[in-house]
Amino acid sequence: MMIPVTFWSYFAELAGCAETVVTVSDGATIEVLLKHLYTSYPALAEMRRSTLIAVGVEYQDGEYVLKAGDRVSLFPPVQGG
Amino acid sequence: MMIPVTFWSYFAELAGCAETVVTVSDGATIEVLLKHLYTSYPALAEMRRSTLIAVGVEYQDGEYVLKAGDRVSLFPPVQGG
Amino acid sequence: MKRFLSITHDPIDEAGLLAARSMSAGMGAAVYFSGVVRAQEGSELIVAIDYSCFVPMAEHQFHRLFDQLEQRGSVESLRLIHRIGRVAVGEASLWIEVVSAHRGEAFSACQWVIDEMKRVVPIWKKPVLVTEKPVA
Amino acid sequence: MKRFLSITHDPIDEAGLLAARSMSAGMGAAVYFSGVVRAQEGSELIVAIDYSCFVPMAEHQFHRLFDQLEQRGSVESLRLIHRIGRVAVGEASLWIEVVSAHRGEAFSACQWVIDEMKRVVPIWKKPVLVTEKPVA
Repeated sequence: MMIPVTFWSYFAELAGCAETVVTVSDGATIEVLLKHLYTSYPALAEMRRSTLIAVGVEYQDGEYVLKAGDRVSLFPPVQGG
Repeated sequence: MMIPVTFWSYFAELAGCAETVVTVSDGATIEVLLKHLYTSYPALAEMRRSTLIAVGVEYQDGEYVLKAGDRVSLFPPVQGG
Repeated sequence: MKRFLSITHDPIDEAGLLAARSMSAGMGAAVYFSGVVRAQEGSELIVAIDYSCFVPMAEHQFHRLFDQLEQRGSVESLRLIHRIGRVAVGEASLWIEVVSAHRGEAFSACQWVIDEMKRVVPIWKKPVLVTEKPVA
Repeated sequence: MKRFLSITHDPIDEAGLLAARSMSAGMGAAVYFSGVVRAQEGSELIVAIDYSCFVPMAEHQFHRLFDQLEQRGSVESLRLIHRIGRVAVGEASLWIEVVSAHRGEAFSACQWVIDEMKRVVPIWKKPVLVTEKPVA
């Protein structure tokens, strides 16, 4: 299953790109996807405690089971206003 | 000592006039002035628990000692806004 | 603290007040409140409220409140307009603007001024009921 | 509840928003908040803030907040404009208006929306320092 991942705000600078695609097996959780990601983007791994995760337009946590068609977003704490 | 007294809001309707003058002896307090007033205007006496008192533009209470030149105002709770 | 106070029979010109707003570069928040006469006062339908005011005392008490706010030191500007006389349903009787560095201060100062005003500023309301004849 | 949401690169036209305001006869309070970019961000002097936004998610999250507010039942209208892209010092990045029957509800709803926005709506700030060269 190929899951597109978008990095927002300075996470894109830390990753060196704004988007990537991660291949995970069926039934994989976000936790699993993050493990893959953090291997490729160690600078993001350092931010894991202050990382927000969304699938589509909803917040999700590590236990969320990914489905085909899901789009994942990773970003730092929001700062509107 | 002649002390002018103004009634504001519906206190003027209860009194039947917007202004009066009360004669009190030197050293009289507002308490004394009110006693005179309430004899002349019994409808105001019934409102005494919800009466605010000012001398000039400052709030005062019954213990305030009146001076020549003081102008007293009596009014119900305020309702700005 | 910059302050502007007006107790007036004229309609409140919100657009004009907005156009006259000034904020220095350190200020991050402006909070406005517009209080409008509602069609209902308690259980009765009304067409307007007649506001009466002991003007010199009202001005003095407003400025005492502004003095207290100034001592807090966090508000750059406060503008307050209270309309008196007959104010029709749907028209504003009160407009307040507070400019401050941060929104928390601006919100709390604005609400504080309204609360204190309702405690100490000598202004009174008399509802004009639907059944009453208009005053010419 | 009437709602208007705009996430936009355009300057916030407060006067136009004010002119478009509507309040029904039962409403007594309008509370506005205008959030303006300050010359200082932390300890650094800045000339602007670049706001970035994950727009579809931001819109969705704003509407979730508005849904929650609507369930309280006390707000007649909520209008919110958040500017994105480069916003210069002294310009508004955020404008909110809440119309309600009573001022307590209007003040609390307005502050609640700002607090919740800062928790869940994906918008980020990047200060533009005084020393940086302008972006053409």
